[in-house]
Amino acid sequence: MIRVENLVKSFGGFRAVDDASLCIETGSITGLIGPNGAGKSTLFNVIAGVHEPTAGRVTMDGEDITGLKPHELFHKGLLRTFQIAHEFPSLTVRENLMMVPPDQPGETLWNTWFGRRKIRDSEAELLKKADEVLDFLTISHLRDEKAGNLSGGQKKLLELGRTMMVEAKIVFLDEVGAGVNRTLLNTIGDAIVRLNKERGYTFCVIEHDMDFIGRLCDPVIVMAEGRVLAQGSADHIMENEAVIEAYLGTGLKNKVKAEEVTEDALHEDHGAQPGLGDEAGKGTAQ
Amino acid sequence: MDFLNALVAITNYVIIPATAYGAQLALGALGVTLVYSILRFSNFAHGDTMAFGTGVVILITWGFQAMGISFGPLPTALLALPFGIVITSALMLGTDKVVYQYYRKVKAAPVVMVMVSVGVMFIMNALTRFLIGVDQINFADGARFVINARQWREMTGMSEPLTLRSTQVITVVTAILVVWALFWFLGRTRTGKSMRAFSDNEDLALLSGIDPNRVVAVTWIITGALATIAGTLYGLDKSFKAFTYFQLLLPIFASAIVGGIGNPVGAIAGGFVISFSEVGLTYAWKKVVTYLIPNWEPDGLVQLLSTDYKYAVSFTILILVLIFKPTGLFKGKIV
Amino acid sequence: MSYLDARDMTGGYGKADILNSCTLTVDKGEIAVIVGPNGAGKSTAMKAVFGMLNLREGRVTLDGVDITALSPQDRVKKGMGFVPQVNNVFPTMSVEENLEMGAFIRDDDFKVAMEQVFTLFPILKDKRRQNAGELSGGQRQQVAVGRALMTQPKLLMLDEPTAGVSPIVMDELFDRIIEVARTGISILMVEQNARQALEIADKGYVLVQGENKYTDTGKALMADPEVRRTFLGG
Amino acid sequence: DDVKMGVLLGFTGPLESLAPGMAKGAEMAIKEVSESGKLLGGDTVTPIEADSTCVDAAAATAAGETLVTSDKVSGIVGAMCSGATTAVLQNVAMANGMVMISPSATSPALTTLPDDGLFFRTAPSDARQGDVMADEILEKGIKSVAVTYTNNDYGKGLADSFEKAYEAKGGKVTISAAHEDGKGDYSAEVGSLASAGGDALVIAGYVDQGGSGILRGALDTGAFSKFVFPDGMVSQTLQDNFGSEINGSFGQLPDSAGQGMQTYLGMAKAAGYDGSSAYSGGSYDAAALIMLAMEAANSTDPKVYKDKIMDIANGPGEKIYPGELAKGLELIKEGKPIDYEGATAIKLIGNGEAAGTFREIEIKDGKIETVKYR
Amino acid sequence: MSTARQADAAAGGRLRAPLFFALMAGLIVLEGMTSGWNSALGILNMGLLSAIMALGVNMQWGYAGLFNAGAMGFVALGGLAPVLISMPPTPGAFKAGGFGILAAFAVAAIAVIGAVWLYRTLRGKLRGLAVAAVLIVGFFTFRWLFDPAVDAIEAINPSAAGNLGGLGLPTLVSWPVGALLAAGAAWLVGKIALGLRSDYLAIATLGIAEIVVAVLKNEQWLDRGVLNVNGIPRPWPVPYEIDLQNSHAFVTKMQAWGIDPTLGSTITVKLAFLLLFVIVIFALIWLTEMSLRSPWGRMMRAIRDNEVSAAAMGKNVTRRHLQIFVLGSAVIGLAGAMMISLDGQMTPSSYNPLRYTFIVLVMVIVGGSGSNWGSILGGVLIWYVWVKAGDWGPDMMAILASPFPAGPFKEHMIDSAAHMRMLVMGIILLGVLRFSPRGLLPEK
Ligand SMILES: Nc1ncnc2c1ncn2[C@@H]1O[C@H](COP(=O)(O)OP(=O)(O)OP(=O)(O)O)[C@@H](O)[C@H]1O
Ligand SMILES: Nc1ncnc2c1ncn2[C@@H]1O[C@H](COP(=O)(O)OP(=O)(O)OP(=O)(O)O)[C@@H](O)[C@H]1O
Ligand SMILES: CC(C)C[C@H](N)C(=O)O
Ligand SMILES: [Mg+2]
Ligand SMILES: [Mg+2]
Repeated sequence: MIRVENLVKSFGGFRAVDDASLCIETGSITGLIGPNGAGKSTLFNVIAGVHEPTAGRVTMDGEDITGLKPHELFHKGLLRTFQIAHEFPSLTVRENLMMVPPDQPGETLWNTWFGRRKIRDSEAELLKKADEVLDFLTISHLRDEKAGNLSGGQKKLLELGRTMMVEAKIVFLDEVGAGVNRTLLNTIGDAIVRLNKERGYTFCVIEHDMDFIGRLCDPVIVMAEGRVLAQGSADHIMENEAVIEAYLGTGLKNKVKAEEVTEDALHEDHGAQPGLGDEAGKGTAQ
Repeated sequence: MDFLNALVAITNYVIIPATAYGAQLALGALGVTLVYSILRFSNFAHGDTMAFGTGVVILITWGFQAMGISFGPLPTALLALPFGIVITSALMLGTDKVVYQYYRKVKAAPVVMVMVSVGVMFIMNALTRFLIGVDQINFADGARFVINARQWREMTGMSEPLTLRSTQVITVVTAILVVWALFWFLGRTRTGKSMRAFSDNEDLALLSGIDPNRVVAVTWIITGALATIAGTLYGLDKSFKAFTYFQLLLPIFASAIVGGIGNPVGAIAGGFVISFSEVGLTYAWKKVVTYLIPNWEPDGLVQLLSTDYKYAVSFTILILVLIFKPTGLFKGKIV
Repeated sequence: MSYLDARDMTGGYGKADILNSCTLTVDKGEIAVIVGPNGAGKSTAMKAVFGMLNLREGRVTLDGVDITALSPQDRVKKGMGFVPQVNNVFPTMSVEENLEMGAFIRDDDFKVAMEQVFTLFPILKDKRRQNAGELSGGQRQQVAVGRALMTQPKLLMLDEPTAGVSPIVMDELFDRIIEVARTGISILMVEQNARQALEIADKGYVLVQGENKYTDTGKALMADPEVRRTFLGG
Repeated sequence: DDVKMGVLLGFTGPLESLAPGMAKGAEMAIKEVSESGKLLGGDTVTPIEADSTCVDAAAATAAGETLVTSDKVSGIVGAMCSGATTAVLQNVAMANGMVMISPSATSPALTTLPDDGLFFRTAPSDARQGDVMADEILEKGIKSVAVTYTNNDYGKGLADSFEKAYEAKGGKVTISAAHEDGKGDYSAEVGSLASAGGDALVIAGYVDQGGSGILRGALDTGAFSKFVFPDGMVSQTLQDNFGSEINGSFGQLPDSAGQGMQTYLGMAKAAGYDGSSAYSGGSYDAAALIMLAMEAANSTDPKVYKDKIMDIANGPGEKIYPGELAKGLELIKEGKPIDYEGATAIKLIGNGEAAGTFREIEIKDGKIETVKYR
Repeated sequence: MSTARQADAAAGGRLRAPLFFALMAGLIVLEGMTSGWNSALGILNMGLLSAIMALGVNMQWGYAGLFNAGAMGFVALGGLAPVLISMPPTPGAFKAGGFGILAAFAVAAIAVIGAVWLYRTLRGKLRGLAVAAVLIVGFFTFRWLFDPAVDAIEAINPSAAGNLGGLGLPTLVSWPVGALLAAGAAWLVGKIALGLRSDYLAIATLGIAEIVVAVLKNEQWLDRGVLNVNGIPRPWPVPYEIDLQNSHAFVTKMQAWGIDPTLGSTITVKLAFLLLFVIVIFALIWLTEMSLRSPWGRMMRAIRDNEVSAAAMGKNVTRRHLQIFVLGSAVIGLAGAMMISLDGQMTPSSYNPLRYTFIVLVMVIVGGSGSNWGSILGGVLIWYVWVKAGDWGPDMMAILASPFPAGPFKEHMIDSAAHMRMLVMGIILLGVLRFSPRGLLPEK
């Protein structure tokens, strides 16, 4: 469905995305992982039309969508959420949802003066839909709260909720899980699966929580230093040496405090993974 | 010879005046940019602060002159300048206490702050006029010229005059010193860095143990100093008139924004872009052309646009810069 | 009495109280972790401890001294460090300057501390001259934690330090936190990566609607099936 | 009774520094009459100042409106600038039948503006000054000049009338460029003027406005060494600030020889202000004319006394000079005709504007010296 | 209707808006009692015009967060309409230079369009050269056609005309035309500056405003420049005072009511203007309130809150910005045209940014940004203060100066009284901002 070909995005001289090619299949929930600064968000932003690519192209169902504006992509059914929540702070939670659907009759000035009836009908419908979404997200009690007053996690939920107001084809989720309570994250995970199954949404998910990725995503794409490092099923990826070295790591070294891990074991770990882990080891040793 | 004459004409009528004017704009723009980046609002009162500071300097200069104190070939006003800075900065601090502080406390939106500064502008406007009246005042004394037209003609035998006023030299030298000092202060000293930190993220600055009151106070002191210096240099080079300083606000803001508002380097570059475009693009090139192309005297003035559109031209340039280089010449900060 | 003792905190942003008689204590060298659903008031509790919220009731003592009335800057001087959940870097200052600002109240040489931060987060060394605003989400988080470590505080408060950081960095971060705690510094943190966090915690708080719902050792909370199911995602 | 008289001048705004001298002039006349106790059998007159701001037509109208409708003035000295004057005349004076005598509005357009006989000015139209200036320059043998004017109806009107007269008489204007008042920097303007060249520079501006800025720039850069100064430039300030730098330059201004002006200057000096400041004498005359006309018509109703103004100003009868207002009032009361000369040797022509005698000046040894009158 | 809504939201509760409007009315009535109804109505009329300007600025700033720092330019452009529409044509002017000017502008338009087209189609070095060539050739052709035409027009009866003159149509027609002129300019500015960073719009509008006024001041062929245009006809049905005073019927009626006919005539005229203005204001309020309280308003608020996010939610931010910017400017232009027909003259040099940009912004903020009724209140109130401050100044100064002994200092103080207007304005502005920072009638 979405095909990214040889995409490059540089900031000044720095190539945040460096000749990345990948593909998101229709109906999949594709995971996108990688170390901090790998270029995941940048890739999202290029696909979603926030940044112009330096080179390369993006197609959706065979149609070239490189460089289209965000609102144009929205109309093609491509939606996204933000890593840092982008709610409309002075609108109420409900209004945040109701504003989403496109081409509402009430968005034309003419109708606001001479088409009140049309507006009334469409508003009633939107209201119903918004309340359903709020129920689904378990934040109905906040419906009349200004969105700016929500807590960090609540804002994330709201972001997801907005994608549910329309029939999207593909939804890009940038770290929905960060800062979200794990129980709630499971709920979100369920929601994603349900949207995927029932409404046929395709998802592309950036997330650092491997449980979440493992439970939801197939395939998983790993990026590092602007490039695609590996690709495959979640289990497959989690065993990939390169991915472990660059991204996953091997767990806490200082867990000694909770469990008795010997100093030796620690050093063994290091032996196995030189590089990042090694340097970090020196750091902790100081 | 003709080529030299052409060169001298351009230097005399375009390069020298535009450089001095540009330096004055740059100093003004620095003040605006500083307040914008650290206190996060466009300070519309800056022009009138400049007027006030200059007014104080003039009063003190008169005092000195009455006491018979002078500064050799340099203008006495330079001696009065430090006192002017102290008084103006004190006024800035007072204004902050009485007016701005409250809005910071309630975390007012930037536009509210802008409006507040418009209110302060009105008051400063009246204050300056109460202080020193509305008349034009010349307060430059000491040697007027480094090179004057007659000397130049006698010296070189050229038909084109070249003049360099001492105030122009003083302006540029002072501007360079001030800019250097400011950059050193902001980039290298702890207080300077804490000011930038505060401008970036007020809450986090608090969490790092930075005292916001100190940052704000230092900002106002520097702003007061910059305004007084810029205003005095401008007044020395041209003349003082309260109303002019309000009008100066426009090119000052233009300078700050062309350069990238919030960025000190940008403010300086912007000052020169505005001054050179104002002077250069409305210059009538007739004389220069006559020198350069022998045996041809153009009928017209060979002027792109009449000086009526001086301001319009500089704004057009401004808009073009913004279209083709949307971040301003140097990346500014968006609040 | 514990090193930090915030007792019966009650207050909020406007009309309604967000915190309802919430109590948090940390001993010297101890790691205390706050978990709870979104909107429970965890961040609010942290802000309250740091003096960024007006408390209607309750008081905060540090090392036996009542600091309820102190301003945040003064609390920094008393040895408290805080990494907020959002807006936790100086975006137009370089990474290096961000760290320097962390050491603002220190008069001694902070070069050593900075080197330590760089070894902990190597990527920051590469990016030391880049503005923090141009970093990726996870990199920023590292800068934020680094900045707080620069203060060399006696009490370090972290609001979701691992949100958005990759697993490998998260592990490093937790490692470093344990180390820091071992040197006698108290740690109070909010975490949504609750299982990892509780694993290293000496003490865990489950906050619900601004109230202490469960308080126990980290292990005990992890072992409680009810807590696991409702708050830790099974 | 107490008669109220409006003094509507641009106290704030771009010409704020000219207004005080003018207000003082008008108020001196008012005081003189009041203290004499001879107006309409002992009426006193109170001046009411109002701010026409010079350029803001709306504010000027509002100020005029207030004067007429709430302060209930019986006459207005003002307004100051031609633009504001036109606004107040059309919107306030004509609607309410109020007499206005402007000491300083000199735009040629005011000559033909319909005014229901309510508007007069003690200054001549700039159409005339342009002509006088052209003659003067040509007599000195200067055949080509550059012109710069303050960009308002006064400056433009004067520059246009001058250019027309000068070129008709065989001179050449190399450039006629406007300058805005109130700016500090005139480098661009001076550069263009210099490039256009010419044997002298005509500065149709204001001396404590852009005019000085241009002059300063032209002198400093060595662009011109000879200048021509019309009315807006000739003042003490010019002499104080430029002195011998402008030796050999010359100019002219609407002014009269003679004793009226001398007396007025003396009176002003005694009262502690500078009577030679532009249009100060004219303001005195404007106020005096209104009050004398009231006496002549035996009424303070502008619709009545407006018809007497021309008679008072143009004689025949005994000549009345500044300081002699009491005498004037007495004579009128006795039914004798008077010819008000005032400070500026008033003679009203046509629709009620000064015919205008002009004083030619030249700068010699750093002093403004009168050469002759024409 | 919405008065109630806003009042509800405001801290003072339901009664806030009616209270403030009653206060405003009270001030006007007080003015009428103390200084005469002419003065009161004069202030009210100008106040209402200012209120319309404030409405326009509020649409841009309050609804969409667009900082228009050039209201003055749109006011001035609107003011051009009555000159071009309702003044009588200058005989012979069109023949002398009208065609030349039209041709010149046609050339300019072709050159600009051509340059844009080349810029879009060509690439590389050639592009710069070609664009520059087209622009330079275009510029010189333009000047070649334009200059002689202008000279020809300006030569016609310069002391009274010297311009093209108007079409001689009714003045009411010129109002919507004023709105159109402003809208056209706004469209152009918007096309260039919208979609870039937000503070660029401020500077672009600031610049455009200066350019517009510079053009109006210097293009004599268009509007006589600084020579001003006088005697612009009044809109139907506003009569002339003189006609009323000469009308027997009117005079007898006034006398029957015991009113001085002159006074009566001036008041009648002002009331007629007032009626027109009130009609326009109510129409505007109705239109804007309807839109604001609909999904359109919700969308605008969302865009104002977060443009990036609104774009990701499928809203075409740039187009919406352009829409509101053009509409707001049209309203400002409308006010500009109305003002010129109230003044009866066009004086380009009276457009100064303090009065037409800053004070209008102050009106919006004092009223409460985002709130239409707030703009109306702010417009009238601030104008009232602006006018009255001129009167209060000297009185206040007299009081301040009274304790000092007569002498130069006291004289200096009294002389400075005129500047009290600025001081009073500043104090009032700061007072409102201090004690009611979201404005007197805040948006809900
Ligand atoms: N505006 C910018 N200017 C310069 N460099 C940038 C800019 N934005 C991002 N970068 C750099 O590009 C790289 C990729 O950033 P990106 O935000 O895409 O990472 P990411 O994979 O999303 O990481 P994370 O998991 O931490 O969110 C980073 O090294 C960052 O420093
Ligand atoms: N500035 C504010 N003004 C008003 N209400 C607020 C504000 N900040 C937070 N709240 C409200 O306070 C409650 C607690 O918020 P808080 O940020 O403390 O939650 P949290 O436990 O940190 O949640 P999360 O895990 O999502 O960060 C929430 O319901 C939120 O809506
Ligand atoms: C005060 C003046 C010098 C006014 C000028 N003569 C004018 O008509 O505008
Ligand atoms: Mg990211
Ligand atoms: Mg939180």
